[in-house]
Amino acid sequence: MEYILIKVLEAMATFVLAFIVGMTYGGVVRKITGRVHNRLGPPWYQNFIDAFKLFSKTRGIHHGAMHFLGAAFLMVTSVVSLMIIPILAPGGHAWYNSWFTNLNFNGDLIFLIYIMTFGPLGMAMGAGQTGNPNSSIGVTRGLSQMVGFEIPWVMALVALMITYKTTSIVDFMNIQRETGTWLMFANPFAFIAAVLAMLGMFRYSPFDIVGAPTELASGPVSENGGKFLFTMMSSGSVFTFAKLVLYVDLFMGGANNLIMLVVKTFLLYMIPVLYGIVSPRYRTEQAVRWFWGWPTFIGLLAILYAVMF
Amino acid sequence: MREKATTIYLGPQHPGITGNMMVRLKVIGDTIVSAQTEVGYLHRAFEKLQERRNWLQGFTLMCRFCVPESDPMENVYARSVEAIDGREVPERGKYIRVMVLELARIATQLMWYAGQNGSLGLYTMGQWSIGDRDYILDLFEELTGGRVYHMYQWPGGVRRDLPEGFTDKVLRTLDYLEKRLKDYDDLMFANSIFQKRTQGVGIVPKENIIEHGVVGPVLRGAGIRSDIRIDEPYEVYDKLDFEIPTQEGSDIWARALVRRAEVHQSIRIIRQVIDQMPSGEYFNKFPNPLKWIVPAGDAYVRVESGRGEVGFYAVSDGTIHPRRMHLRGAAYVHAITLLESILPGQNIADVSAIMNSLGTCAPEIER
Amino acid sequence: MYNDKNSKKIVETIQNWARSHSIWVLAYGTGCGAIEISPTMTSRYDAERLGFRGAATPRQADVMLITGYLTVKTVKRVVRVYEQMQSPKYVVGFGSCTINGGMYYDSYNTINLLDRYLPVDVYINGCMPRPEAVLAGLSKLQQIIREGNANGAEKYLENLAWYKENQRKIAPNWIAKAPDLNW
Amino acid sequence: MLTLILLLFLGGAIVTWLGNKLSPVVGDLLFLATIIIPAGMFFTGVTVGEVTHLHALGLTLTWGLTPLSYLFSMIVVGLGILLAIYAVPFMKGKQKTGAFYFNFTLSVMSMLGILVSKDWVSFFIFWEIMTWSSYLMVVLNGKDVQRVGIKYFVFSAIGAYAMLMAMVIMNSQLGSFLLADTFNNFQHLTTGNQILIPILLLVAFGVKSAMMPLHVWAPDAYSNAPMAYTGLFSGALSKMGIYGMVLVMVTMINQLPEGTLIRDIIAWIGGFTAAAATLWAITQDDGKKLLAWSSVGQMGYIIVGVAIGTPLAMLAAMFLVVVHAMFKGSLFMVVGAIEKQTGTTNFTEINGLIRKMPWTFISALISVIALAGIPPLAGFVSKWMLYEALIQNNNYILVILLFFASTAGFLYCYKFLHGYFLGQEEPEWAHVKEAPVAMVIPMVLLALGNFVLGTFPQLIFKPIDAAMQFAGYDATGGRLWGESVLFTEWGDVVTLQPILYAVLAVFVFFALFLWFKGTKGTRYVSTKDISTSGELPKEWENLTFKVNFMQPFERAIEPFLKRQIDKYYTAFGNGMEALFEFTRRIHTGNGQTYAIYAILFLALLLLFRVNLFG
Amino acid sequence: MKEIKDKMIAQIKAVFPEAVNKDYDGNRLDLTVNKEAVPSVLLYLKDSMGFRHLSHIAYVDWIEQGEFELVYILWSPLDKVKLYVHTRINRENPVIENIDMIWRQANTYEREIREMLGIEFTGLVAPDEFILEDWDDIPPFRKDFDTLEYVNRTFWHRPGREDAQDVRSTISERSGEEIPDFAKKYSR
Repeated sequence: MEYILIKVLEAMATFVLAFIVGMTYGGVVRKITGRVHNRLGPPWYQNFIDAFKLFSKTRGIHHGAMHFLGAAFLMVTSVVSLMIIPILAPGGHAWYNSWFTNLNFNGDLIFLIYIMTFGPLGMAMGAGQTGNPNSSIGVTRGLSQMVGFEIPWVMALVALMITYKTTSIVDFMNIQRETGTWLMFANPFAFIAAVLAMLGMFRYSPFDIVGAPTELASGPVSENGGKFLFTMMSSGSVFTFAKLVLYVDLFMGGANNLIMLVVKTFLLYMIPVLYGIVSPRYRTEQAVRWFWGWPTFIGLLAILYAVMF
Repeated sequence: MREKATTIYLGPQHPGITGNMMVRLKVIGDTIVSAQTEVGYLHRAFEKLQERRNWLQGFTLMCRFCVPESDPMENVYARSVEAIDGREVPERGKYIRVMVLELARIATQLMWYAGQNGSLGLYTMGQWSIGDRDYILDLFEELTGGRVYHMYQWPGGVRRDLPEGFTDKVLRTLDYLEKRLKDYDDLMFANSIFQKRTQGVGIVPKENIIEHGVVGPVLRGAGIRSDIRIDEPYEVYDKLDFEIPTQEGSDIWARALVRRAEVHQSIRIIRQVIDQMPSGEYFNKFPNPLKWIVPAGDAYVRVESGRGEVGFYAVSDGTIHPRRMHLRGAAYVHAITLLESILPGQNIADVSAIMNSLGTCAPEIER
Repeated sequence: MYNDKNSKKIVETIQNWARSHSIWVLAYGTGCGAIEISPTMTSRYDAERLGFRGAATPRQADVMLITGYLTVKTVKRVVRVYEQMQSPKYVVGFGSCTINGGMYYDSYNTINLLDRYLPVDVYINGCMPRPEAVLAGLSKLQQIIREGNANGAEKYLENLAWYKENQRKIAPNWIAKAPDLNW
Repeated sequence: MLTLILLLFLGGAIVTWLGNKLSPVVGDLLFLATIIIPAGMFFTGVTVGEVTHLHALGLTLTWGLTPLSYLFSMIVVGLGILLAIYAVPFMKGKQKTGAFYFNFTLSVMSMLGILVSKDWVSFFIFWEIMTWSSYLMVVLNGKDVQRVGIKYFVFSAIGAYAMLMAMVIMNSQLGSFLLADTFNNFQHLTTGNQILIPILLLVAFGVKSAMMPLHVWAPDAYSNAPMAYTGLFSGALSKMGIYGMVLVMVTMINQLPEGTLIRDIIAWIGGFTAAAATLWAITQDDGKKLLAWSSVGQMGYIIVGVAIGTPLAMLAAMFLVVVHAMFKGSLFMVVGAIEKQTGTTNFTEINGLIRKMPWTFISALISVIALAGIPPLAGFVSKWMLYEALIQNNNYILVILLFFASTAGFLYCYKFLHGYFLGQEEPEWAHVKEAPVAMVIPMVLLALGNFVLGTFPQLIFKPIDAAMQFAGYDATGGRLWGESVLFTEWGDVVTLQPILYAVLAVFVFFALFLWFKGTKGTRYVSTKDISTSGELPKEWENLTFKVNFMQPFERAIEPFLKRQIDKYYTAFGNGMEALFEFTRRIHTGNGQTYAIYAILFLALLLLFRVNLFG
Repeated sequence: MKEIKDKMIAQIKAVFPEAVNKDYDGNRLDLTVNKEAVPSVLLYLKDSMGFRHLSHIAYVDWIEQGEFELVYILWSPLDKVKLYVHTRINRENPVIENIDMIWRQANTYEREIREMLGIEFTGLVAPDEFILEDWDDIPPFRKDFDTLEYVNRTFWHRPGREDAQDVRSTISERSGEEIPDFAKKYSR
């Protein structure tokens, strides 16, 4: 019983950590975007204020049960994938070693690929129930794009799985620790393919087709305000952090302590952000075809590389 | 019977609409099957109000026809009154007017830079170009006292002379802008995604040009060299040396290139204007405005604004009030029949970009 | 403890502070003043540093800027959009036109007094207000929110019958046709 | 006992048919009795390993139950009972109820017959009864009966001929009709026959399991049959093909020296079936058609698993067989309920049923999540094992193809839910009520089954393990799965229980948070009150986005979609139609005459073939 | 320019003898035709004389004469001539042929004119409302429509403005400034 209690507390701590880091990243991204725009930009904690403001909205509307459940589904994905992904690398400082293990021995990459699609699907249903055409169009765009980037992403993962004969994230981290080589150097093609897929995963420009304001008036979240938007925003922050940690774990050897974790994830996060600042948006079919072009080719190279070497 | 096609209201409350207007889109899939423009959200009945005001009061009202670009409106008003009244404008006044018009054109095109890229999701461009547009507005402020509405060109000339050292400031601003335009090119025109999004999209078919009365950059983007500044030279445009850029293709990309070239041409024109600027009077005095009677008659004058031809029809019946004022804006034809005819078959994603590239300006349509 | 007056007050103070520093502006350019919104929001005046940010749909927005004159046709949309916004929500009136009709006081198609149709929290004068004036007005709005006095939405609810009557006077058919409206 | 059960079914079918002429209520009751009593007897009275011999027409028919067929017969009987309960209210007020009951019962009987057959003759006879009973269901009513019927007929005939030919060759070469004999003496055949016979049999089974390129009949036939039957059609009947395929794979192809190539080819065909059928499912606007294509696609996954044939792959395929029967059965029931309540199944005509048919929605939601393979539901277990098996078997490209198919599957999953349940609630459909309880309970039960199996798959793994051991595999329990744990020989583990609890905890917490946070301030508003940019939509305007729903995606895959095999088949079918002009005349629409024709035709064929090969 | 215009007038007169022309300086040319002849005149001008650009359709209410005036302003890109085609319509029975088959854009002008003046265009296919919505008074751009009266009837004025007092004096008294008399500086 105590064990479970500690586990639950640890899970909550992980969640809070991810929330704080994700939200801060959001604010920092806005700040950086502002600086590129030749302006000051909001303070780094602006996202916290926004979230709290949304949380303390006094009145709102809903369109039915799925409207509630959509946001909850989204949260399930974020939190459960966060639980499955090891936050800190094993074999670091003994004191850290037991931190944030959560459920990370209970799932693997294939599980993660599937649980990561759970939220968007639930969110899509929440968006569908609002009856707003913009929401539905945004959803179809998002799902199409998901099919697009999933291919190079899976290719990169399969390349890793072939080489190291495992699908477990913890095993990958152990391998990197034992060999001393980050997987981004061991199979650079896989890393490139995964990063290109990441551009789609984070939905920054040019792949921000889901909620494109000038086209769809913010798409699936059109009808969400107040607590719904708060939940989605938090979920988005947590999910961002989870995905970044996953990349760090897989390709950059994980992190031995929280500072390294923040540094590595932030560097990784800057790739989609900075690319997004200077890119217009693709149309949906252009985005999907883009993912099936070079990224898929590089993914094939990664598999070839994995098979040959 | 409920329709099969989905109705999507683009506007009036929508980030993708230019101004306060609405396009009712019927879509099947994400392809538009029919589009219908609805306007009237900004109808203030200027022309009706003008009938209750005297001739001088008109020019405070007329600049408000199109918010992003108010100077061509002042210009047509002033020139139409001059045409009926037989009033002359001193040479310096004409040069100042040209300078103001060209500055306004640059400001409009910078606004368009922002709108076009904002509609395609490149927000950085908008932040830059609107920030830079403000330097032009600063010039206007110094010259006229107003940032957006200048009320500067009035019948018989302009309202004030150039302030001390104004031309230097203009030249400095132009130098700065030329430097910035290179950055814009790197960010926007050299961007492969921007090219992919704009090339072949929003094509205005050449056979539709005449029946839709297409004007301005849209016309020049279709490869037709037509510009009021050379067709029917007003003010001092016949003394200035500039080119009329044209492009083939008739798509958003072609129109974007035309507008980009126009900014450069405007800079060139302003430099010439400053070089050639004569000294002397800048306006001819007119009678007591409360008793100013314009002889009976009518006149239709046109000006080339940043979005195309703007025409103004004024009728006087020989009283202190105008009989009738009627403005024809470029968007009046672009945003309604032309837009409705080219939108079917396009993707929803492109509507906003197409509207921006046609130079839609809602207040000019309904006035 | 939750019902304790003091703690409630503290919570409210924090909430009001957050509300005042995170104001999402509805993307609705109702009149000519909208032209000065883009400079206000972009690099030169940068309202985002004060916590202002655009919102695409009324559900997400906090403040509606009535940027100038309102034609009768727009008033109907504005009212509908305002009712779709979620409390607490604010209205800022821009320019003389919203205050007394401005230069369009005798136009048959524009309303003269905005506050007969919507509860206005802050008026910004000018025709049109410069970005500095806009920022000053928005700062005033922030101050009012911090003080907890920006309760236009509540006032609207309390006096719903009066507002509805005024709205019905200019848009008799429209108000009746709209589906069940929000607060 | 087996004979008795089968005879009860057969007799019951006739009695029901007659009884239904007497009075509909009697027919309903007789129908339920006919299905439930023998089914109950099957559950209680039949033991695995029991063998019966029958002597008829100079042939000895051998019937008996193996662990493998026991697994499949569980599906048949279980799905049969639930669908029978569902069918009674579904068929109320419809035409040709008697014929429906008759064919339904006959189908269940024939499927059980196939499963218990231990010799090829009875296997073939039951196979044909199954084909004809399902054929009669397809042409029972519906719009495009003749075209669909001919398609199904032609392909079934191809399959039947192929099987017949294989049978005759085997009999002439080996001198026995017994399944066991033919399998054990496979090595005594000539090399040519060793290749020919499996291929012929695979064609026969591939037709039933809608393997590409033999799938063409399936979407039309699935969507044309009454929905109460399609669950059985897709969930159980098509699994007979899989059953046969498993038999062929584990017995014959394992004995082939170069058998790996056939395995790879079949696996790739399965992969393409999954991918292509998914893409076609995305483009469908009719829920029936969408599910039909989706069934074809899921069959593709199963075929991949069977063809790969490693223990893990086989386990995954068998698990998917069971789970597919559950979620697809439930989904077809959902469509049936919607058809019953609204009169249409077209996405473009109807939307916003979520608040009117909540239970239907819940079962659709759960089943769709299972279909999409999302944890913690049952679809995930099979997908996980299948991918692990493929990666470990070095089928890298195939795994990516399947990943693509499954991700693209989300599109039609969402389209299905959105098409019926989400979107605007229009006043035209204000009168729609939830389906009758007898229809709701079976589908909710099946959906909940997915939920249970998603976390406790060992419930099904045990019979699967027994079946696989019968088919010659080592025991997989403890090696590939445990109590709520999946693992592989590589050491990859998924523990399902903690995940379920985590998912449930987070879900419940946030659902409650959203519900209770500011409940007083949160108000329900109708779907008409949405942000339409401030405009007031006209009454006739449609605000739901539904026609050409997945056009962005379709645009992206346009180049691939252009060459649809279906089109070639249509051209081919048009030529065939002239040929089959006389068959058309037989289409009197009367089931009895048709059945007589068919049996006569088959008997003639059988005699002809036997004589030919001597 | 003069020769071009003379040639044009001769050509028009040859086909439409009843058309009345008036000449101005510069590139302006005026033509007055019957309302029945408008479509045929415009079609001829467009197809045979190079007036391919319809620049404007202006409308004026001559209430004193009981007539509406429509002015079709055409532009010839080759000859650089601006042609005004005037036509008058009786106010009692305002009906005229529509010309949106000649220039599609005329459709918009005609919608506006129909709404603002109440002129019926035969054969015009367009939604009923253009700018106004639920308008229940006489067409507002008619001269007999009093906009201030309508405003007083429909909207409110801010209290304090109804006496139309000169606020400038109040303001100057308050701040102690002089009234900026712009007329003194700018007028003769």
